[in-house]
Amino acid sequence: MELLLDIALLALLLITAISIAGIKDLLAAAMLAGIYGLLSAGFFMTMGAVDVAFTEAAVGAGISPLLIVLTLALCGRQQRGDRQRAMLALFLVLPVGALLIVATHDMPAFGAADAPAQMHVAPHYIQQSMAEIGIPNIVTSVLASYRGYDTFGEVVVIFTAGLGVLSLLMRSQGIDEPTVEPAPNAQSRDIVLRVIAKVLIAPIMLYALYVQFHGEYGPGGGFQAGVIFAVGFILYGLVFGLDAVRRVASHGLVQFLSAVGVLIYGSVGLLSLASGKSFLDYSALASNPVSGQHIGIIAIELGVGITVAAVMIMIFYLFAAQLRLQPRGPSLTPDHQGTDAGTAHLASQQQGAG
Amino acid sequence: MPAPRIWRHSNRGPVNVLLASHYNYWIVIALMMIGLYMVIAQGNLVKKIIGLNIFQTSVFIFYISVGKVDGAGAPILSAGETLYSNPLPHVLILTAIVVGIATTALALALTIRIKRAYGSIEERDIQAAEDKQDRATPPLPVGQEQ
Amino acid sequence: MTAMLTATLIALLVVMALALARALLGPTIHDRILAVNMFGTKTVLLIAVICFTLGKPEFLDIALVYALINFVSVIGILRYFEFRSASAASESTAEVSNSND
Amino acid sequence: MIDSLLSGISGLLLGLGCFFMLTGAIGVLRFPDFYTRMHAAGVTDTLATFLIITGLMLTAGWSLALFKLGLILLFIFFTSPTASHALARSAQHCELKLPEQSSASDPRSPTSTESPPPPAMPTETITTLERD
Repeated sequence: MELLLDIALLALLLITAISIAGIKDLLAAAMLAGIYGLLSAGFFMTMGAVDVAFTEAAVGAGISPLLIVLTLALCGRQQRGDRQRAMLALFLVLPVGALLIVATHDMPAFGAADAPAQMHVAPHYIQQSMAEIGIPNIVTSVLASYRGYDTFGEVVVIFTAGLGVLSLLMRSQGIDEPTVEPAPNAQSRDIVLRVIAKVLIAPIMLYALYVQFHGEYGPGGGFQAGVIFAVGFILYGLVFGLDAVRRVASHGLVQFLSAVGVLIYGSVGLLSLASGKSFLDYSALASNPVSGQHIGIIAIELGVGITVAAVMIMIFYLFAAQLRLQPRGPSLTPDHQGTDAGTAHLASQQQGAG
Repeated sequence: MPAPRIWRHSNRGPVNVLLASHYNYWIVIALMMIGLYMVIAQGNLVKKIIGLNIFQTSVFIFYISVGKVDGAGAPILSAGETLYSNPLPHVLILTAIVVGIATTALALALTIRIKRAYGSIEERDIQAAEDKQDRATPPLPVGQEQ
Repeated sequence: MTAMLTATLIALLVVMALALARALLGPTIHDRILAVNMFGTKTVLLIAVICFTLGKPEFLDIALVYALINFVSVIGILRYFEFRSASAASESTAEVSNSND
Repeated sequence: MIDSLLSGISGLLLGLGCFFMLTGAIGVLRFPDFYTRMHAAGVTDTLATFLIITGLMLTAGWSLALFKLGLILLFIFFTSPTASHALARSAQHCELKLPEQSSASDPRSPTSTESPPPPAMPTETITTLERD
């Protein structure tokens, strides 16, 4: 059964990927990318990687297509083909692929229990984590405790990427012209959507909290919870407009929180450093090492959740605010566009000054 | 910790065994090559980013496939189960997915800025605009454009 | 019972393949969005059924998050697609018929 | 006794769900234009989901899984028709602008009867479409 699912899902993935490569309409490619995310999450599920499936569901199927569609709304959805380069690329890609396929002959068989990857640290994690960390979800104990330093790095990367997006898109997003608010009459009049969104947002937040604090016992944790939390805000912003959601969580607050999360994580590390253990060694946090681990994991998962949620919300704000700058859709003639954007930017600067 | 055994070659079997035991790797390579192809062949920046995402996902699938043990369950300890999949690839990929979306957002933000600056997200147009500018004026720092 | 679950899984895979076909063929973008939405619902069901075939009902959380995300992404895609076509239309219809094709 | 009855009913529900799901999918693939496809998808999506989830609920017994399945069911009951609604509405909205979508294959399509439709017209059709 598992094998059948594995083969079917991977075949569907391959078909999707090929058609993404072939399709000319970028918006259609974005749709297919959403399907691609759903499929790969289904694959992770059949592989027993529940935490990964959880994350991929939220990110690959939800946020990533949304961001791509947002970008396309700004940049136009047509692309031009280039026959010459396509041939060149094929010429490069096919031999590389053939070489890699030959190389797979030396790989251990799929699912082999005696493959090298299964030999070194994994048995230790599986056998000792209950005694050392005391929580059933091995993924969480590896993520938050054994490899806590690595995860800290990842959180910093997310924070930095958020900063990068901020610095790239911040300058031009100061203006607030409600008149240019994207299609205000199209969706906001839609009573069905408004009511359903209102009904759903509270359960989404509640669910995010559940995922955040249930991560030690089942699939879940800070990364997933952060994304789900952000999705709640994004839904609100989509239905009620960017201004409404900014009244709930202002731009400054979100920026502040994205730093607070990293700070929480780092200060847990410093705390354990101060009490004479090594950086991010949570056993220093309580008299009993195992309960110290518990406290440490809950604290850093909180930090991760806050940072991820804040960065995702911030990215959404920044991208959505770009649409206001561009009151018109992307026109076909590229040389007009530059001047338009220039005037819009000028206007934004004047607004900012005034 | 059990003594590490020497891993045996198990690919000497008949073709269908080879198919079952290497199918995942082949799909991973195909996906990876599609991603690479898109990055090289497509002039459109958004399409390139989608291609990068496909490439990235293929690596995720590879890691998860490597971590899979036949008949093993998800790495969440529960009573009465002894065999678990390798949790380490799951951890690496879980964080990589979230980092991946953050970097994708960064790339898309850059694309938006390029669109602002050059009026196009096609590589050729950007190159042409650059060339024109180079000929017209002494080179400006890019930040000055927008 | 297991046989029925297996049959459901296979039916789900077939339906997913059909939805994928519609997403590939779909002449208009709305057809594709429809296919994505359908695909998402089917993935929720697929995950739920997988949970039961594996005998691990505690992983149903994942199906729940799928249901949620799918909805939000469809709404988001519609919104920005709508924004784009609405704002483009306010310029001139002739131009739009080109740019939307 | 009760157990076998429950599993029988759940098998029946799963089978029915599969049937509806497949019909809907074939409809989505085969129907000629967007609105008919949406009809096929929108109707069967919710119904098939309901049947399959209920089938699973019967096998779950009294547990947390039952509660979670109930949540999923409730969620899909809210979101699936809403998504269909938003999609139909958006299609109506864009039909004025998308020439490719004037659904020439269907002569009874609301907008193809008059080529420059008055702006009040589409909103009317939305409501009638939604009531169906």
